[in-house]
Amino acid sequence: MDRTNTVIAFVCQADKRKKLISSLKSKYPALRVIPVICIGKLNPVIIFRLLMKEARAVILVGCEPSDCHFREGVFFSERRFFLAKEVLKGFGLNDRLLNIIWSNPGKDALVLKQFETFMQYLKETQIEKGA
Amino acid sequence: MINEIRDAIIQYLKSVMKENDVVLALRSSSTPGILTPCILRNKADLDQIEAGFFHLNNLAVYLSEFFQKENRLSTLQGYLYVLCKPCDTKAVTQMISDQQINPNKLKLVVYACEGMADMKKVKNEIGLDKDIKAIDLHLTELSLTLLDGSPLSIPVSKVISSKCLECNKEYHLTMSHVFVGDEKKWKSHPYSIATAENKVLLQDQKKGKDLFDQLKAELSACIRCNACRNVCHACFCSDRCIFDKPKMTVGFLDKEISPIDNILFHMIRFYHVAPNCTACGECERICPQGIPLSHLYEYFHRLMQESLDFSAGSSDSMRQAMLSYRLGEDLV
Amino acid sequence: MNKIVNPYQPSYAEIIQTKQENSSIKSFLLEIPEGIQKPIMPGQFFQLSLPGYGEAPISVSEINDKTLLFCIANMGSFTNKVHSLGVGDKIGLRGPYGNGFPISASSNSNLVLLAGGIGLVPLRSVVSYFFHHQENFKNLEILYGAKSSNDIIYRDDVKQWRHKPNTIFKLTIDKPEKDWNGNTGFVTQFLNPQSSDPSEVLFHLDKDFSQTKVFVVGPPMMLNSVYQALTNINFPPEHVFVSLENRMKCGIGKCGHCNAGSQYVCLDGPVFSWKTLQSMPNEY
Amino acid sequence: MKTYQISKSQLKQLLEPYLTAETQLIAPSLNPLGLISFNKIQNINEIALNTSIPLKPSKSYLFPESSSLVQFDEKNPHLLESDISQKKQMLFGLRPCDLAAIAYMDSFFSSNISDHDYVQRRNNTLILGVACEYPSNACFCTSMGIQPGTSIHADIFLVPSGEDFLVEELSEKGQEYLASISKGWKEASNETLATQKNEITEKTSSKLIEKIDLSKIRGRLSETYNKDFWNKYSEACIVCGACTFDCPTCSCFDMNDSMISSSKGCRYRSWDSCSFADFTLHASSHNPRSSKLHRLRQRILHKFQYTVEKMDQWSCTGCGRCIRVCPVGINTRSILKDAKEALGE
Repeated sequence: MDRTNTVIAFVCQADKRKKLISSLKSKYPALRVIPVICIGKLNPVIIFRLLMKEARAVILVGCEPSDCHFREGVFFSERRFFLAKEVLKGFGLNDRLLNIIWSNPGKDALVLKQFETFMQYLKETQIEKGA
Repeated sequence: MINEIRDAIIQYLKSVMKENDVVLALRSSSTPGILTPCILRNKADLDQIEAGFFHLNNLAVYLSEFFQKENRLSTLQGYLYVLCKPCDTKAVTQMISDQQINPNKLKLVVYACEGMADMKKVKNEIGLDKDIKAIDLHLTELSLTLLDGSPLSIPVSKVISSKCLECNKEYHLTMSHVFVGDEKKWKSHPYSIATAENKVLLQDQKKGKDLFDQLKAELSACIRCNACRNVCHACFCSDRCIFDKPKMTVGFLDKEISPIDNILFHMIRFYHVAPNCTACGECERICPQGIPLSHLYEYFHRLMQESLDFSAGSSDSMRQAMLSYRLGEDLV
Repeated sequence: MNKIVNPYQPSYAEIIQTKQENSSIKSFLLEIPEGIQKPIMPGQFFQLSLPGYGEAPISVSEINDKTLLFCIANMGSFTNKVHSLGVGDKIGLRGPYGNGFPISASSNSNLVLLAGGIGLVPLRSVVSYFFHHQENFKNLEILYGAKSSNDIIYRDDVKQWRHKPNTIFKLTIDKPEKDWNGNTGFVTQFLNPQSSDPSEVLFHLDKDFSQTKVFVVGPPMMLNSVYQALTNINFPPEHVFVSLENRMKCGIGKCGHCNAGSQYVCLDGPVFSWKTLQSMPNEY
Repeated sequence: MKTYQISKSQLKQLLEPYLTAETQLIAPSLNPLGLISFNKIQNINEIALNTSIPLKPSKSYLFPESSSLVQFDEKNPHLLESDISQKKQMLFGLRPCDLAAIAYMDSFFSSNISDHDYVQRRNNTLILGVACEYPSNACFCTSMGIQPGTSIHADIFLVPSGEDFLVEELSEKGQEYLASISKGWKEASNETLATQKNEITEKTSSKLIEKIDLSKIRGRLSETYNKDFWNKYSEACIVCGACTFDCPTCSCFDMNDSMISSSKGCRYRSWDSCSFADFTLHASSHNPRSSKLHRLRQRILHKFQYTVEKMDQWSCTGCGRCIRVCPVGINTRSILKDAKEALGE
């Protein structure tokens, strides 16, 4: 796997999102989709390691805060990912490389659009993460 | 040398210390300009206590040894007296709200602190080719004898720690404590030359790539000796830390000491301590490689205040920055 | 400038045969790659390794001229991965390291092996050496204490050991179990002469202790109770040998992890006489 | 062996051959963080000789913080820079305490089974020592039997006298190197060298805070194993690794694997410290040195007792870095004095 433009997407299990995002794999060969029970379960320490070493960008696709199947978990993870993005900013890294897409059952099209714009953004900006 | 505040502390402790009370304080070490934390168990040793301008250490980090891991109850029968500068009390309060210690068997001895020394500034004043044989404080002058016996005196204002220049001479404690010294007089003239709000941080001056390059250059000097982790009161997963690989089958961080892994080490550490860091400055003071960690903890300390209006160590309520939320914040 | 040999470079050995000994221990028969310095003595160990999973010091359980037997307990990320390997896979191997049991010093004397649980793994190399060089020794006494009945390893070898000439094999498990009619309790019960069955007493073979060598491998608590039992019958400490299980990384006395007192367990050990252990600080 | 007298400007001739692309010159200089440390020198006047010894020793140029020992899938070297630096390097400006430390590390790493990584780097290194005129308040080299003005453990030893330097050849390597560059250098007599050395030793030793006579307790420190003076220090210790990482004779390391893919990567070693909690942790989770006291005592006894038993030499050269770097002021000298007192000396 070419380390410099791999994109890793952690996708929450609900509402067949995994199939939705994996459908993009054909279009973006460097995309790796990893299903997780809830993106709140994800420890940002893994994200830091991925961004510093194995991956160019990390995308999290999960339920919208008010609509999370686990009701409360995503509120805490919202703060955790806020702090994770701030840590990236504090260290001079481009915090847009950690992209969080909130989705809910009705918005599949919007999710795909957001995904596309992000992948487009990645293509335009060359690698200045300094790693 | 007469040091009224120290004698007042010793006198107070002698009056209150009972049979199996324990005092956590500082005593002189044979290295000029630095004191060694000590645990005193009988009255006779109280005379060894030192305090004042060379009280650089934040003793809060030693507290967790006196409390059992499972239920945080004190392992002592008597009281634990802890010698604290007013700014150290924030660390103790934060440890209480982090549920590392519980205050019922704890008594803080806070005293009228007139600022602490910054030994790096003292070293710069005397030059890199000389060294200190003995150092002492005479009111507003530091009187030193150098290795070749020549005396030198430096005004305190030149070597006072920059943290003290922002000291608003306040502390708020709900737990049982005593203030040694004249509190009104102490509060009457705060230093606060550079107030905390209008402080310009590195992250304000530099952004993106050149901020990253500067931090990468600074952190590449890191030798990963874990001193900043072990001295930090907010870094309390003592025996199951993510960086001690055997405990975790998959280490998030290799033990490789390279610029990238050093950045990853400090990123993970600051992500963990940002919510409960009280900016006490211990990590920067003791770094053997002189890495200016204030470039990082100042940023996260201000971030917590501005974005989540949470200032670590200000109240021992159990509210935690990362364990509470407000609806409709949409931070991300 | 002569090319200095890289002591950390492993050579790769192929797995010929594997066998699941019990729930956590699996044995691997490896083909000895060339360049491995011979002879390999019982009690010595090798650093087994897999790229990406690190290394672990494993004592040899059986030494043949073409193959080596290793029994590995599933304790951490490395051993976990090893357990998933099968016949034909390759494992990194460097060694032999350590001094091994004092075989030459114990010629024509009795060998008493005290094994605590996984301690039987290194001692098995002594047993197989004994059977191949029976003429050099007098008698063999294997005292094996396992935690429970399904922890017992080398079940089929044990059957043969019971019927071999001048060999006594005793087995005990810590706590009594349902259909277990063998001995229960710790392995030290066989060491006191007043034990219930005088004919089975260990030293009826030879009261002269100078003709008897005791090899002990087991957890720290077992070592203390063995010392206690041997002192009660004032067995000379210089004839008791213990193999220590310190944390090791390099195996060649450089990385400092196995340092206890002035001894490096991987270089000056892992087998120490009880006499030297008494002079070392209790840090192993 | 010859001795030369060279001026400051001729110093350039001595060091210039190591300023080329394939070589590197390492000497004390001011680093961007404001500390004096051993850095790669671009031009000669960066070198700062008139300061006390750098807090971080030159150890990392012979025994790097991390270096790869075994490459998997040799075809492509791993992200760590080339594991054994084939670069010829010169370590300049080492004081007698650091030189003695390097001598100890040489004998340690090449004894029994020799360590290829260290030995090859060491063979590529030319060592230039300098007499010490600027001690720190932590130095106690004279207590360890080292004279600040002289040393036998370098390839070339410089003794400052006024504006000039007396250059003493100590090893064949040094002699060979000097033969190639010492055209037109003035020779100096051994007497001037000896007197200048003694003068510097006198002057510097008088500046040291104290000299402890350790001869009576050499090899007897293990009797202090159960004495209670250790508690006074271990209760303050925060078991960080600063004292061991900044010690020029600490050689403990950890070995781990770091992979790029399932087959490509390397097994590297990196510095480790006996004060870390998991240093002696067994697989069965039994830890023979679990308490802070165990670990502090091990660091001191290893240097002042166990290497005396094993290699009949201290493995401490009194450079004082462990004292200067300790965040809580634990002073090795006061530990030694307490040990002396506990042994009734």
